[in-house]
Amino acid sequence: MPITTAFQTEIQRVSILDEHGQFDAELGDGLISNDDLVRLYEDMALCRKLDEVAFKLQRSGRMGTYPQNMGQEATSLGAAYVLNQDDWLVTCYRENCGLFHRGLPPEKILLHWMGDERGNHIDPELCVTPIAVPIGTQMLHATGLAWASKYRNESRIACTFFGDGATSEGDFHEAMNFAANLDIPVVFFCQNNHWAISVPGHIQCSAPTVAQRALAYGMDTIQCDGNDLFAVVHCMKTATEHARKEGRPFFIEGVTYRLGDHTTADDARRYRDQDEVDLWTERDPIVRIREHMKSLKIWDDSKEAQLAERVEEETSAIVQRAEGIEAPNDDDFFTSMYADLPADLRRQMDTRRTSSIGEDPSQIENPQTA
Amino acid sequence: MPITTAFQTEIQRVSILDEHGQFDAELGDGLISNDDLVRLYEDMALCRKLDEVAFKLQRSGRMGTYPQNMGQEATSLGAAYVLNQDDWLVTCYRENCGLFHRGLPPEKILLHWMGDERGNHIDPELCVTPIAVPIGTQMLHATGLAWASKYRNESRIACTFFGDGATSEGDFHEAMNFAANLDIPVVFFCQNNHWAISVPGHIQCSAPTVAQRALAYGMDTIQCDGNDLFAVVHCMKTATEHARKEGRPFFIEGVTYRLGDHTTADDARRYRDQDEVDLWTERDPIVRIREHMKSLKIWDDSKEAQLAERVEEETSAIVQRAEGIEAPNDDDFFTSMYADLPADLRRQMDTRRTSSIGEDPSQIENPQTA
Amino acid sequence: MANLTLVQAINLALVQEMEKDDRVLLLGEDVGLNGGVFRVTEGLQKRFGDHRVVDTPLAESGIIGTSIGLAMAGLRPVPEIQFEGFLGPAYDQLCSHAARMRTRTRGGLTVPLTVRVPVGGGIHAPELHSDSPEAIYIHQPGLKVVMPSSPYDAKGLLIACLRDPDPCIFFEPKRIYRAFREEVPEDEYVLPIGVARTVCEGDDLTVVSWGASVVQCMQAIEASNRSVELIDLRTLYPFDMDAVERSVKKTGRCVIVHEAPKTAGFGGEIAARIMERCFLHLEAPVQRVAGFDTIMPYYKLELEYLPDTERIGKAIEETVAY
Amino acid sequence: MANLTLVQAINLALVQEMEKDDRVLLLGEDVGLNGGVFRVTEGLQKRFGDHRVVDTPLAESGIIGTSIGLAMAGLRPVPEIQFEGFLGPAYDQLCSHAARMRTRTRGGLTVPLTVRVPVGGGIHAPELHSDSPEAIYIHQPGLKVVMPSSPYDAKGLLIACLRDPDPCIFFEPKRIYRAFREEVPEDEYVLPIGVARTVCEGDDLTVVSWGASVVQCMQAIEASNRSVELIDLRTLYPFDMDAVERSVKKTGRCVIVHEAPKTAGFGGEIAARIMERCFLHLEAPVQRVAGFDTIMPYYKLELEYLPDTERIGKAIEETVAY
Ligand SMILES: Cc1ncc(C[n+]2csc(CCOP(=O)(O)OP(=O)(O)O)c2C)c(N)n1
Ligand SMILES: Cc1ncc(C[n+]2csc(CCOP(=O)(O)OP(=O)(O)O)c2C)c(N)n1
Ligand SMILES: [Mg+2]
Ligand SMILES: [Mg+2]
Repeated sequence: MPITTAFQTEIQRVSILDEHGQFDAELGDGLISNDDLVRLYEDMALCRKLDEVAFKLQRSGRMGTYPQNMGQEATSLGAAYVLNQDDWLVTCYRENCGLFHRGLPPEKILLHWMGDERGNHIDPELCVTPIAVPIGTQMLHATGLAWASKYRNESRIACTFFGDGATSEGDFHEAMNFAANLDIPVVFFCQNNHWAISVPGHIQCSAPTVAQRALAYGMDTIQCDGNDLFAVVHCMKTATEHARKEGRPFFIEGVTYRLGDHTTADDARRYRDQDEVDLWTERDPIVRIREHMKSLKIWDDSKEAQLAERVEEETSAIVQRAEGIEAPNDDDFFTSMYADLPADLRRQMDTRRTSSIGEDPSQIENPQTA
Repeated sequence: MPITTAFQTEIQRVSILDEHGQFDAELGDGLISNDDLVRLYEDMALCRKLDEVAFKLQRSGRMGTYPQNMGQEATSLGAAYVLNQDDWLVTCYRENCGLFHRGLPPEKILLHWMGDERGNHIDPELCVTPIAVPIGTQMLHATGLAWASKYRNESRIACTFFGDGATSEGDFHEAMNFAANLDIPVVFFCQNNHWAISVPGHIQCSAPTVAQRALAYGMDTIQCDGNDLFAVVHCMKTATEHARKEGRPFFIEGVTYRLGDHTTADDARRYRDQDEVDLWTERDPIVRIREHMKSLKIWDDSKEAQLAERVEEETSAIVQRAEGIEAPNDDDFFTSMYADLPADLRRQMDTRRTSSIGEDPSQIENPQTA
Repeated sequence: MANLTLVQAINLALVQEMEKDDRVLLLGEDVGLNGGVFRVTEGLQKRFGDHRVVDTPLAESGIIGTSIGLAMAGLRPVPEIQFEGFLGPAYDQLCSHAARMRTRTRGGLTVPLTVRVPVGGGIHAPELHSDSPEAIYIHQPGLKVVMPSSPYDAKGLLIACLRDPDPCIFFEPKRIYRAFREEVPEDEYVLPIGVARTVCEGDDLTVVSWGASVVQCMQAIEASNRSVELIDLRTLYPFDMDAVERSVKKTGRCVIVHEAPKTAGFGGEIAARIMERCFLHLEAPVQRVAGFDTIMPYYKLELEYLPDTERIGKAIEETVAY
Repeated sequence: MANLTLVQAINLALVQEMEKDDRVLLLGEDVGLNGGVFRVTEGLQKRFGDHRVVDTPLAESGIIGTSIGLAMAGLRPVPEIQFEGFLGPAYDQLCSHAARMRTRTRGGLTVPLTVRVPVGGGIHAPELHSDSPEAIYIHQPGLKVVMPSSPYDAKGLLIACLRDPDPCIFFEPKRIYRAFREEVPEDEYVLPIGVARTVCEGDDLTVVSWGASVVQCMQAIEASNRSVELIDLRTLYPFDMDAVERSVKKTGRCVIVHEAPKTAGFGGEIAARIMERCFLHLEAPVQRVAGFDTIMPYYKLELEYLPDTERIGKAIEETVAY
């Protein structure tokens, strides 16, 4: 037979609660308890509000560049909801909602964008890595972290988040390939929000799905409506079970949309149509859950009003904590470089205000006799 | 519908002339004329012989490390046969056969491995890039070269070769992704020879095929028996037509085997079984063509004997040309650095035998009065 | 003449070369419709079409690697790397290939590309958006490295790079992208790579600097009451050691100022060269005011890190008093 | 005591640390069954199993990036990069992450990994198998950089790196992997990072070097009839400037020798520091014998490039005569 079939596959797409309120009971019932649903909704509301507040902080000069998460809350939240507390959560910068759910104090995120490394000093119990600035690089760390738990025969896995743009970087490929070939339990979660700053998705991946990136590695993969918390939770359950049982990686493409600008330094009107934004505004992951809860009669306008008030208070408290922190100690950027400060670096630190000559105070005191 | 199909595909494998001499006439007839077949066979024989000679040169201290091509002759040869003379051929280091077919003087390859850059000074008419030492990097150059011809509305394409190991590098991913998303006509040809030095193929790609790497990019892809010259030619025709007509890339996995050590610095017995080598020795691409030609009555033992003699002569002439070259000019490694030698570098060059003090001859002549 | 910012001068140089030479094409992340995150390529895609100003996938090695191919084919690609902190993924293609292709092939294949990269700190940016990696690329033989500190120089030097037959890295000090304007001729002109600019003359001491630090140096010199000669290297490889030598032989004293970490920074090379060339003229050790051997801190502390007029002024005083 | 080559001493250090500390694991290309292309990890996979000695995919960024994850999780990964020429693809993970994680998180996450890398020329290898990129990593704050020149030092320094809480690059001069043997204690011992070794003492001049060049320096000194003090830095960041200062204050003259290109090489930093610290003691400019600012040529010419005893000897003579 001259022509045979060497490989054959198909990729599924999951949607449970769509933007028209249609809910698939078969997959959806029992997936998230009503209590949990309310709690998750509240998480999203807080995250959305903090985004608003952060935007204003930036505009009024109280914070540096900030990337809003608006519209993408369901992805990381659904993931954090399914993961165990000791699974590594290795994120990029649009996963506030999942991180807060995990327990990261929200002021940490604000501090980071306020130009303060203390925002990245995170309680190790949280099993969270700091915001990753260089795109596409953190997935390798997730692979290493999960490899360590395999090495130690622990059941912990890692879940890493990244954007559609990140899948263009070589490091993405290497992370996927290491995990697939060395059997490392990582869940790779791509937030396909259709844009990487001004560059549209098809420049990053012209294939019909981002999910099929995983086929290159023989990795199990699925696509879901990333604005559908139920679909995200469903896929994360499949993925984490697979990772824990088979010790193998899993890929999830969450199809979502960045409702805001890329960051506060960006102006998305330069490069994308309002029509597209309007379309996706209708697919808002938060609205969808709210309407669903109302239809379940576990939510109403008065609860909404109470929540709005609470969220308002909480966010001001968060901002207060972030802004209320004492000024950073300017020795820190020396002393945090190494476990033991090398003598030469100590000398730089010690003499930085007194002298620049050879960093050696003795020379200045007796310049002619040194 | 909660679960739908987002993507579906299958990959074909092509084999026309197998190791048992079975020939698929439907695909194979007319693919390579008998005259061409003889010529291609002679190319392979020369290449194989030169491999032998090179090995001995290395063992007797007349050449540095050398990577034998043995067993993989059909892949690059089939590609070069199908490509146009002005298509870029961007190879790694196991494509001697295709390069010689293109017209590269074989002594160039020897010179390279004899530690002489003049081996890389190649007639631009040949449209060939030099041997690529850093694994996985040259495919990006092929993408750029093909992009240039698209930019100029030329019909030239590029074809790039690389190993299974190379598909693990991030640059491989980036080259594939650029070509797919920016519509650049490159044929990506992976020589899957099952090993990357001592590391077996499944550590590089645990998926059932390497061909499916291309699915990540929505790129057309095919697998072929890489030891089957007919199958290679068939796939290359498909690929080049696609590239020229659609302006799109194409991926070919040629399944083959490295019959020799990785290089002369390697000893493959340390890490692989003789059984496997024996199995693949039976699948030798050269033997297969010879037997096929005999069955077509266009080849016989006396022709084989004549060829052996000719090849013997040719290879010694090649070695003579490589070894007979004058010693390199040791200014060259300075003067070839930039189009115009910077003054500082000229000073380094001019003073390198006379002085090391500040590279400034004037200082030495009158050290106390400078 | 027009009164232009650094950003505008660069944009103008690009426009003029693209009009003149259709081998020139721009590629990178967000360089198209968006005009680059600093708007340096603003309007160019509209003007020249999306085949000449190309938004690429988010992959720096890919941007440089494909540019190498484009250049080997005879085009003049001008890749943009969005911030110097993201040169890292492209390091290998730059140093293993772009820098080596000419000598590897003994002139058979060449790589006339110009990488544009915003560089340096002081703009309150996030991590990896404020570094100064120039020494890395100066140390790599085969590259040319340029860093202007003014709109006039930027235009003339960028045109020089675009026409250069070898790979150039054109660092754009982002802190002064829009900090001031300068008269820039509307006609094209070329400034030679390898020639420094004497910003001001003086007899007591020589200051050598480049990039945004030149502005800090000017302020420090203004505030000092010494007669200080300021040399802006402008091009870092090749660099104008003759100009430095002449000046230091006159003044006998020198302070070098740069943002990058001190240890194994380019300042060390200049200092060593001054010792080699001016040993008997030196009246004080050459001093360096540089970034510390730490990671550039996040922005709350970045001004503690960057050489400022106070540190530069102190170094001038101490070196003159030595 | 055993009489060991450099390769054997490194292998021994790895064995001992792996026995003692099960957090130590090795990973890289061909490090397993094959024992590495230089056989440095020979026998280790057999001894410790394939979960502790792991053949990885052919991807240097992946090797370093996953090692960072392993290290953040508390393990002690020891990635091997097959040749220094292939550190390029790992540059970004090393410099953007390994070097920054501790300070980025103010100590919350740390990266105790040791990258082993063969380095340098002189073995008739192909392109990109003979480079000396140490200055690049010395310039990157947050890393430690080590390059021993003898079996004894190699063992003690490698153990120091493996136990160090911060990321280390351990460069192994491949030219002397098997060039000579030395008595190496069988017991484990640690040599401190940051302390140089005085190879021989002298009064006329100080030679500072590291890596395989130290051997060339010893030969040149032997052939010379000057009284020369030779300092092998051994560790390049942090480095033992005090030892250099003491010696140069005594001799008043110094020659620095390294294989890497001269411009912006680490020799420039040492020279600048000597000027800063010993200005009034210097009787001649500090000289550098280094690789030229060219690509290391293919092997037919590599000996024209590498500092040899003749060039070193000449520099000693000229500097003493200055
Ligand atoms: C290596 C690297 N290159 C470039 C950048 C600049 N940059 C920051 S975010 C971004 C786009 C990222 O797109 P995507 O991965 O889709 O994530 P999204 O912002 O859409 O969530 C770019 C280009 C960077 N941070 N790192
Ligand atoms: C970037 C890089 N890393 C490592 C090496 C060392 N090395 C040379 S060949 C090789 C294996 C290549 O395997 P593959 O791509 O399958 O090609 P093959 O040798 O099998 O033809 C390795 C690891 C290299 N040359 N470049
Ligand atoms: Mg995106
Ligand atoms: Mg292979």
